[in-house]
Amino acid sequence: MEIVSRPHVDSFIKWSATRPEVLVLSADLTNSCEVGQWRDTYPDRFVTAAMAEQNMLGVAGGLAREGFVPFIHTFAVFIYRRAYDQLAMSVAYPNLKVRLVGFLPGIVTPGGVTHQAVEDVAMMRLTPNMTVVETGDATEVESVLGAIEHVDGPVYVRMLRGEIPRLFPASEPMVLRRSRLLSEGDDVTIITAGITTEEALRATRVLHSAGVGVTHVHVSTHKPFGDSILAEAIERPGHGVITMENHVITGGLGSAVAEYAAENGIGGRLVRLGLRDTYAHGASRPYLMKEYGLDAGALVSATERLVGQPLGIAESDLEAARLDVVHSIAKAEAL
Amino acid sequence: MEIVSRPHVDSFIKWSATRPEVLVLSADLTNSCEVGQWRDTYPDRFVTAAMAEQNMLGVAGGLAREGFVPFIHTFAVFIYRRAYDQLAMSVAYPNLKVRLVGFLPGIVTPGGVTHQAVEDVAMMRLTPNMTVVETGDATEVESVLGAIEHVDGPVYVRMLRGEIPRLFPASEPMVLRRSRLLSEGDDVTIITAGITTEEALRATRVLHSAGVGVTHVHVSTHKPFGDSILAEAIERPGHGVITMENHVITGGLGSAVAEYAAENGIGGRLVRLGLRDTYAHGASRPYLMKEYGLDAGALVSATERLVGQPLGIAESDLEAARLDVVHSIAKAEAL
Amino acid sequence: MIGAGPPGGTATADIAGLERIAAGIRRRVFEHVFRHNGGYLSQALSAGEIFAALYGSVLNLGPVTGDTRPGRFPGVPAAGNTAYRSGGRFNGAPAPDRDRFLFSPAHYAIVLYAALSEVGRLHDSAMEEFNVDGSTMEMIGAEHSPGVETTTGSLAQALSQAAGIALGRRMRGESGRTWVFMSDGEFQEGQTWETLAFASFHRLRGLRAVVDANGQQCDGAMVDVGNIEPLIDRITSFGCHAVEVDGHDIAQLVDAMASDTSKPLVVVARTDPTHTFPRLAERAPLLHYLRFTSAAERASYEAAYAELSGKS
Amino acid sequence: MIGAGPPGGTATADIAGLERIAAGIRRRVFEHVFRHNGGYLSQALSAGEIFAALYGSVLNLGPVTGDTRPGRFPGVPAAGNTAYRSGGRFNGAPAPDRDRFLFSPAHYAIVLYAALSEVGRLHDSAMEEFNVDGSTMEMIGAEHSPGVETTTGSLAQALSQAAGIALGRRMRGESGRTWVFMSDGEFQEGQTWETLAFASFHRLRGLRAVVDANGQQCDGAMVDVGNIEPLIDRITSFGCHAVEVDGHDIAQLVDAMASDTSKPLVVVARTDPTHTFPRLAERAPLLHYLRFTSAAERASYEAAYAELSGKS
Ligand SMILES: Cc1ncc(C[n+]2csc(CCOP(=O)(O)OP(=O)(O)O)c2C)c(N)n1
Ligand SMILES: Cc1ncc(C[n+]2csc(CCOP(=O)(O)OP(=O)(O)O)c2C)c(N)n1
Ligand SMILES: [Mg+2]
Ligand SMILES: [Mg+2]
Repeated sequence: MEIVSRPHVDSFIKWSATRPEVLVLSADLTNSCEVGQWRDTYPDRFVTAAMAEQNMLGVAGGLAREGFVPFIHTFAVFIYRRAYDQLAMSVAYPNLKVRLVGFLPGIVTPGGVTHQAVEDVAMMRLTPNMTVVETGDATEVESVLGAIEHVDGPVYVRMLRGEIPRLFPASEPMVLRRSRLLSEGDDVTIITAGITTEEALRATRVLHSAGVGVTHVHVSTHKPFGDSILAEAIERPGHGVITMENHVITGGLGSAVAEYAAENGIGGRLVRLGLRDTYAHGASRPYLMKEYGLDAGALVSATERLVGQPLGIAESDLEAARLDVVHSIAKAEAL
Repeated sequence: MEIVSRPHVDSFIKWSATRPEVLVLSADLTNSCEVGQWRDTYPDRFVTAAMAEQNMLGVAGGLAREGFVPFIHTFAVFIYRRAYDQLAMSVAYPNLKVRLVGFLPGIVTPGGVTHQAVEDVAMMRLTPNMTVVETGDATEVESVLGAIEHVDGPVYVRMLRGEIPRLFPASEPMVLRRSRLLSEGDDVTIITAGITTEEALRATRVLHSAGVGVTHVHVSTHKPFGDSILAEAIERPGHGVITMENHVITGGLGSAVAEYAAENGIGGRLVRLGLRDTYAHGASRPYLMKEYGLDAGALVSATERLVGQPLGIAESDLEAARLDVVHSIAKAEAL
Repeated sequence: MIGAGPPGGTATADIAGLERIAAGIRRRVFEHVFRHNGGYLSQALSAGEIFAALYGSVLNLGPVTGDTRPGRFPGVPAAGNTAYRSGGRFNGAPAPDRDRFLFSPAHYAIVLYAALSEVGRLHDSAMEEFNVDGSTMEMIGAEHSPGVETTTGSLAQALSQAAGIALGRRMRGESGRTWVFMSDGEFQEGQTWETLAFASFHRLRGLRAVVDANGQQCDGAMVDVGNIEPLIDRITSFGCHAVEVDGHDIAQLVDAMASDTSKPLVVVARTDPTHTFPRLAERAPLLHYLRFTSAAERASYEAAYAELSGKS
Repeated sequence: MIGAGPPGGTATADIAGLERIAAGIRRRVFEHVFRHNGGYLSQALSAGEIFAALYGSVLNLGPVTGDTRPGRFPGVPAAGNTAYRSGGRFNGAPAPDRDRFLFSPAHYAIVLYAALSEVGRLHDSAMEEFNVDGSTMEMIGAEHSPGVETTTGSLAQALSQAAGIALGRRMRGESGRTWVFMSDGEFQEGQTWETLAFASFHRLRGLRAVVDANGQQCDGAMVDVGNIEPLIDRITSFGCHAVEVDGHDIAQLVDAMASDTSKPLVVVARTDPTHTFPRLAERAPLLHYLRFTSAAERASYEAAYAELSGKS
């Protein structure tokens, strides 16, 4: 598998060339959010807001009212936690074309609880007028700008940075409200988003070999939620549905599936994998994925629960199924 | 029906008499949150935080670390929107015994979108460590303090003020995690909380007369969610479940029911009544309840949808079923 | 980069005319208060001259676009809500050389509506729709309300938005200024200080705030609830140009608003929340919202008001 | 109401001893940085003397409670998590006459850990656990981390909590002071200004903040990213007692921290983020986090450091 280094950097610079209305607002995390080069390329369109996120959200609203399209770049937590009132009243309520590009989703960072956005999808889903998308690979990072361009209102982008695998061919860009069907099978449905998709791909291979038919869907649009691929996958009779999200299980992907199922009277069982009403702590991503049950092993266990029998899959089978290229083993330190 | 005037005033003063660790923190809405008399009674335990909610949440955390039990009193929006990061990191993460008493739930106020807490339950549910309760009548307002007293962690109280009906006898206080079964029947299950219960009571009478068997459950604990009464009501076979909440339908009561149903593989249909991905506007409570489909009429329509046939209930039948005493018709103006 | 505003200043302003506007604003609010047994009266008493100076002289606004009637609530802003109309239209269409006016403390809405009515921007009958179900004349102004362009009932959010607007306008080379009316309570919110720092750092000389420093808030006198003084020093230390004036002296107000400075301007108008109606002081410290306790009390206030206005 | 702290001041402080602590703090951070190819080095360079003054002289703390080893992550605070232990235990048990120390800019954690190690509050081997999976020695300190009592990686939240603690302690008549270490970046957050206003309004004389005014933040020099000057004027206008010192002069630091004032105290320590290691300045304006670009660069920094420390 190809690993792409910092795909957002070039993609965003190139995309902005013909769009003079695009601005970047940064709250002192310019390089950490991969827009240092963007700033140097378009210095007049870069607004330093310093470490004052509440004001930044309001300024973004004002600029959007003037016809600009501000792209806020900072760590996600400092958007939706630190400045929620401003986000709600100065951006979401007036349905302004502000792009909230939030970095460090869930437990990808060793920065600990204050830096890990574990409830962002939930908070953005419950926010009226907000569109919510999440990137899960390099192709999605490269194509998210185009996918959301015509959304007439605020968009929250759950963004990846750094070394990112390419799971989906560059020829299949992210499309708003279109899920990806990654495999089909009649026993269980697995729904993932963001970094959990890569992990699930490892598990589904092994599950298929163990004779379990898996329908696997990757979601990139959390809101508006639901498309025909998702609907079919959720409705598929079988032992049930498993969601795995890099997020608390309340209010995010798992809840969206639950809401969809309940409103449509679909009776299959749902198992939601994710953080269970807890914040996490600072450690490496693989360590935390294991600790909080966000890895291939957790998916196998959940499948066993649904099908009601042990599948005899060993940790080593999952190891063996590791995709060709793995992440740089150096542990992230800088934020 | 009895209408009780400002039950929180006396109840809280009395309750605090023997609890010197209880403090009140107010952000310039002391009288609007019915703690003016409390302040005059316990001036040394009252902390004016002025209109600076972020700091207030942090101060509350500090006081709680010193063994005090701060009761924040302000409009709900200024707790969970204005100061979410502080609420999350300075109060919820450390699991401190802070009581967040939030006023003006949903569309009870003509103060408009900036004052109407339409997403508070969702935000507090997704917040780790948080316990979430909602008051629905005078008895619950009077007994909520006792119900949450022993919760070892932060509690969000969705509070009512002013003239409040007594729906439940004073001898049946609020109990944490215990729902109230208000009627039983086999056709539909209706689940309500807060002010929607009073409205539902009007509808259920008429529905019963129209031959529809209604199981009606009133919820006062949103989190932790679920008790045997709720479980039975949701699992009851019939045409399905209707939730009616003074809140957006994403992340609150309706979603909690959906999550419960999906995790348990219960296949009945769910209809969620509430605000549909929208903020509201400033107008009187009855006007808004009608506009946003939070009234008895909306409940009847939803029931008709579930049972699949018109029930021939007229607006006038619901009018006639109005409970003995109605609210002061004077429109609230002051905040 | 931002040009000087329209001709103004004491020399040209018709002080007597502006005083009549201030009196008219108060009259309209009093009428409402008597009819509805209460309301946001102290805000009209403290801010009457400020609004008179702004709408009667200082602001360089175009004509109202469309009807001067407030209209019905058009739904919230949303993709596909084509019926939506911003309350900003009562301040005229935005134009490069025109001023923009943002209204921050949304509970002052009645004062704003009264001012718009006085200067002919709002239909004479509009005040009757105040806080009426389904009208845009909301008690706490939202951005569909006449004269309101941002939704700022959660206080201290307009200044940031104004800074964004002023920045955007500067990027486009516009000469018009961006004004914000603020209450002093808003200087307790941290966001205000973030914005003043931002505005001075970015040299947003087009940004001009006018503050009704009436020294009061919901719980009473600010000195007892949460002190913000010395306000001038605080603002100055944050890099803005602060000018202090008697907020009931229209000539001073107009002069201060015309200050020539390369920094963001903050006019601190020292006001009295009982100005022109000293009787109200009997309610101190709770002046934020008036509700008559009895019909008799209301009648006695009406009599006091009649006597005073006969005099003035 | 709050008594004077422990005896201190220039007269009694062992300046040379404190300077050794500062050097030791830097040495430990350098060692880490060389071993791990980078780290928060500039913070150790700017704040070495501040931590030396605090832990070596000023703070009146009790002995560490329990083991001086950091221990494993005990889970997050939660009802029923009986294994949970606060990192505050490394600052001793709270006591009425003792000081409390709150650590605000959590990315300075390595400097704090190094300081605790230098004064014997943290086991000598602890630094090896820095940022190791499952250890409490988190890169961004949380409240289970040694010396850390509040979770403040989201900046500017400790001061409010400290104000609450100081207020609570005053209510109980305690004489000990409540200290907060802050970075200058935190003065860009509105919350800091809300808290200074709160602290001065409530006369929290027990509250004492010490600021590492190193003039830098993630994006570079603060003057280019978001100016906070004149910081002393800003703090003073918010009603606190501000004292400015050379943050590398331990005698000045100790004196300033002993200031006798009835107001909340803010010591603004002017520092140099390359102090003792001028070579780092070649990376300006990006000093916030150091990552070596090559093994050769690291080796040359190591050599430079060895030479300097040989000298000093
Ligand atoms: C963020 C926020 N917190 C609290 C409130 C509630 N509130 C409305 S008006 C007001 C008083 C603020 O002071 P000021 O605007 O100066 O009051 P006035 O002079 O009109 O009495 C408060 C606290 C609010 N609207 N917004
Ligand atoms: C509320 C918040 N916003 C943004 C950040 C990201 N951040 C971490 S350190 C930092 C720089 C702040 O300045 P300062 O602490 O003075 O930096 P230093 O002197 O260590 O370079 C920022 C913006 C944060 N931790 N918290
Ligand atoms: Mg005021
Ligand atoms: Mg700094």
